[in-house]
Amino acid sequence: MNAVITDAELEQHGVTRDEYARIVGILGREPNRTELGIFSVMWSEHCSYKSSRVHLRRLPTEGPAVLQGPGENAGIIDIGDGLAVAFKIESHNHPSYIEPFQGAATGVGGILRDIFTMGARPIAAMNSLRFGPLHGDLGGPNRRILEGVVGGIAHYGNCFGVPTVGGEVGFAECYSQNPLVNAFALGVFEKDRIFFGKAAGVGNPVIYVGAKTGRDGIHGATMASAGFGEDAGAKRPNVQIGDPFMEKLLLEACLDAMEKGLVVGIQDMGAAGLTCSSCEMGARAGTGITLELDAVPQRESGMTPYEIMLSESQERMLLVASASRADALFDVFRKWGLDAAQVGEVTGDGLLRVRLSGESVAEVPNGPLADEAPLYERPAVPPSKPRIDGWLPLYSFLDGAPGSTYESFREADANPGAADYDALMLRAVASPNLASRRWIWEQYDHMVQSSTVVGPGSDAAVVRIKGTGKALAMVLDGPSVHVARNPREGARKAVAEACRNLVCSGARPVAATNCLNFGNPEHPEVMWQFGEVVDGLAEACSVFGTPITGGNVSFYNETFREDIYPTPVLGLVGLIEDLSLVTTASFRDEGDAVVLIEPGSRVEHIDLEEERALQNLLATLIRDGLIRSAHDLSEGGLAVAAAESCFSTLHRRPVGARLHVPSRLEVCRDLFGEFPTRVLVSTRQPGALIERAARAGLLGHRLGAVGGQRLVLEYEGVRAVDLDIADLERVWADALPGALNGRPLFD
Amino acid sequence: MKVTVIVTLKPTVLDPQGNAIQRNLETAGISGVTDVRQGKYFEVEVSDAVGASERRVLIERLARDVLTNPVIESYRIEWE
Amino acid sequence: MKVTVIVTLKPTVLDPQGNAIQRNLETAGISGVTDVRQGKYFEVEVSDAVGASERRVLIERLARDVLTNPVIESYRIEWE
Amino acid sequence: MKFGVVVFPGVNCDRDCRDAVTAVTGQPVEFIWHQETSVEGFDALVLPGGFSYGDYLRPGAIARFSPVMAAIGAFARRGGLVIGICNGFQMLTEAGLLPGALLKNAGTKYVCRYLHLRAESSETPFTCAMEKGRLLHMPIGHGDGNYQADRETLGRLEDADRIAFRYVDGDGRATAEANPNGSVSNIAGIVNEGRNVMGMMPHPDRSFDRILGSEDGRLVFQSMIGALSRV
Ligand SMILES: Nc1ncnc2c1ncn2[C@@H]1O[C@H](COP(=O)(O)OP(=O)(O)O)[C@@H](O)[C@H]1O
Ligand SMILES: [Mg+2]
Repeated sequence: MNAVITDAELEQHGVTRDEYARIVGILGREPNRTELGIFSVMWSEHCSYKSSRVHLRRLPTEGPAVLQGPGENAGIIDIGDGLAVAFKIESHNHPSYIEPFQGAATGVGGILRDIFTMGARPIAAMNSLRFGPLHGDLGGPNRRILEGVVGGIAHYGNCFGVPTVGGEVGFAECYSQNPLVNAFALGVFEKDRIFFGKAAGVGNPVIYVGAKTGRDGIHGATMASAGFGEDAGAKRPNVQIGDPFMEKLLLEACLDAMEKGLVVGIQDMGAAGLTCSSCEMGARAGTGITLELDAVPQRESGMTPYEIMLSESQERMLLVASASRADALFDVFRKWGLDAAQVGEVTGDGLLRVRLSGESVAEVPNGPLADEAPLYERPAVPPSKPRIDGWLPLYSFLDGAPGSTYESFREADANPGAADYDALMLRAVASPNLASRRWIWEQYDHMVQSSTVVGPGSDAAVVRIKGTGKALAMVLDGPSVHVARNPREGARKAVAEACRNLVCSGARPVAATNCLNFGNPEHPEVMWQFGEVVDGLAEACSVFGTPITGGNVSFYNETFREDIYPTPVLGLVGLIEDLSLVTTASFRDEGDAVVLIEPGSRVEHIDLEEERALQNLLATLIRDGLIRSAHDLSEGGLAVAAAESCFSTLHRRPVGARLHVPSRLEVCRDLFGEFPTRVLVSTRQPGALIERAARAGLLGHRLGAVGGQRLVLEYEGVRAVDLDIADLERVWADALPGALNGRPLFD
Repeated sequence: MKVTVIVTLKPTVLDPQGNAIQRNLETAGISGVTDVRQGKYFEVEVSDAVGASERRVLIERLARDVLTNPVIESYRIEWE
Repeated sequence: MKVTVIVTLKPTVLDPQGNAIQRNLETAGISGVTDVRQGKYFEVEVSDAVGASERRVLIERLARDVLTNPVIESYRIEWE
Repeated sequence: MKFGVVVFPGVNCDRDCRDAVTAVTGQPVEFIWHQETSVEGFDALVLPGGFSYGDYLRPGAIARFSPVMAAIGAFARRGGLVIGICNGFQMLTEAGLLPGALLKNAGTKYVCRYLHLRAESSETPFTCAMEKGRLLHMPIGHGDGNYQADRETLGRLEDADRIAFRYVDGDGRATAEANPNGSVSNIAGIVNEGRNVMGMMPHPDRSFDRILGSEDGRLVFQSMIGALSRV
């Protein structure tokens, strides 16, 4: 079974000479081609985290609520009442560039499997997306990518029956040839019914269930571990097609089988397919697995062992059952109309043995394959000059905006007295990073399961837990331009903002997941960014008491050698102890007072202690019933937060407000500037609220009141902004559909 | 003039729709069907003002750039 | 044996997908197309164990009862 | 009074329907697996929303062949109450228990949003707890809700007062802008000739609790209980 492996083959597999020597060392002989394939996918960047692991160790992963940290399919937290929550985020960037619709769809499918593999029923999904600008040279392709990605997410999530309750979308030039698609899912289960991917019990059958194995996606994991150049087209045969109906059947059948106690261990076949699921299950249990490839259901004839082991066909699961109860397990699958087959057996010798027609075609020890991947401490060097000029993070929403909008703000910032703030306001709400995302989320079923209390469009999504009075709040956040300017600071801000969003919705932040989207790790600047971001996340997550229970790293996000911005995306989950605490960003009744809460000084740098004071204050104000609405100030600053609070909701038409904006710096910055640690609230007890803020060491400014049909922002006695709120809302609402039709409001 | 464009999934690409139909034919009392693959069928009407050679170019572009996703599908034009 | 079934919307039934394609043609720089109607195209593989006459009945039933909604669609079978 | 919620592979509102019926009526609710051949013992049936068989081919097309469908047909012919919501409506038209067909939305995209409905008749077991003309706030979530029927069928629906709901704007007008999917005459729900089978695209099962945005969906299930207790 030996063959001579050439240098060309090693390169094709992305295996270095050193790594090859390591493989030979583990095996005690040269590998054959199938074995080389197996090692190459398991040791790919995507599966082995070989460049990131040394850094990820610095993340805080433990806390009183954490039942399962990183290392399993998803992280798990305890939410009381005997219930637990599994959640995770994962990237599907490369597949979504090659085929936006199917790439995004299968990304959703993958993360949902990670959740129900553990025994949890998915109750919510979110996604974080990045695209290149919708205008300009690449506007056409970028629009098609966006439409495809959104369509794919909708197709999969809607059919599967999970509500897509939130997410975020950002635009910047660097994502033009490299969109980011990060999918998050969350599920609930009883805390004593957690399932793990362990192949326990020598002699137990290994069972395959779900879609047949085809040639799709062979080397998907390796593909996600290389950038795109001229040959992107050549990678296309790898495209996988998602089958959400099959996945829905798998969900119901697997949960049914788990409920009946028929499952010993279970893992989905995601990246690196059969190889990854079998060797990881064996490695976790310290056992071996023998696979009989003839038994693997196949879609195409004449597949080689190499192809079968490396296929990334979707909607497949691998299970270990106890020998005596395998029949009952097959009955469950039959009921749900699923094909299942015994494909192997658990053994005691720790080897992954692969056989075809009675002959051994590969024999690799599970442990080293799964756990002894090379570990790289790649060179990290700060860039010689920052990529983003210092001015942009002040108005980060302008990144990816049409040139004229960018210029108008630049001029206003330089010459604040001369600007037309009505015009700037209209441009701000129509800018790609601020425009209404309704066109996107209306395509997502965000109400299935009848638990969505706050759907897309507020600071955080809120989903009730049936059978309790509790709810979960969740949010995705990734402020890329801040991170591009200053990775560590940007990461701290991302955590702070995500937690602030949860607190604004009435929740207490509990735990986090993260997806780290970066450029080429072989570029020292990229590794420097990575290390800085990890340290920023670690620091902020410790301060807010939100351990990181899992995540995903996506490297090689580059096209034509241009790295994307470092783009960490944070997923934060919070607990709302009582549904009466649920709070949204929208102003409620005429006459309610509007108050801005912020620290004493308005600076760009975030002080995490001040931030914590603000969040604690807000949480107690909500608990004590002083808050009617709460909205976190982020992109577009105070002016945009105020407008968003005025826009229409499910329960009311748009409502105006008349606000006096305190003068601290100058008008443009005070209106639109982005400074951390600020919230806009409405209340019926402004006096008490301001006093409580002062006691917490924060400033509470009474800005004015809700009411009328106009949004009026006064600055130093002048009406800087005075717009009909319905008109402003229309501009905000029409901007994205307009841009997608190639008819932007401003160019 | 009327032209027909047929768009089908490339042979190795998974067809969940066709599979689901095939797998459930038994319940409809139909047996003996071993495979179903689903494609799209377009009837395109072209203005007579468009000349014959221009028409060929036009339909080719329509079929290739609009009606087909080249990553997973291929097309066939039936001129009548 | 392979048989093709083509299912099209009846002429009086409106076709949202065809309309949407047609509406977007101008942005794609294609003009001169006056109408697009979208139908479905099925490639059906029948087991050779099924005899010829039985096969005709089978495919007729498949096309009429399963693949077509008679309220809005009609079908055509292409025997090869 | 016992409600049955019929479960086909791929539907995903089965639990929502159970929870809604339980919360609103307090009556027992049981799931009925699509392989069942009898619906004996049930007083009303709910065909839930979702994507039966992935909605591949056409929504509701494959579900029609499930064994339980024959039993549902017989139940309906005996006058039993059957409500199809969203995918359930699509199944009922595919099975010929309701006239017309549901095409792809005019905008071709899936649409999930709250909107307004107007109760067009109070003379059905599904709307008898509402006065005619009553406005309801309810969500939709579908990609194929574009109701179409030929002129003759429409005439019959109109003449026999068989249109249950129309899509309207906040002021109760059935305008083109208020129509989310292109349905002919803004139709959102209809009943059969015997008035005991209704299909509707909007989701009363997602609007039975204020915390979800509206509780107007309760009126549909309350109507059914009212009608059942009257016989
Ligand atoms: N950025 C990160 N932070 C924390 N944990 C991470 C991160 N990236 C990956 N992990 C953890 O490493 C493990 C392997 O991840 P991955 O290979 O993406 O899982 P899967 O095989 O389910 O796709 C998971 O437990 C994941 O949570
Ligand atoms: Mg996994």
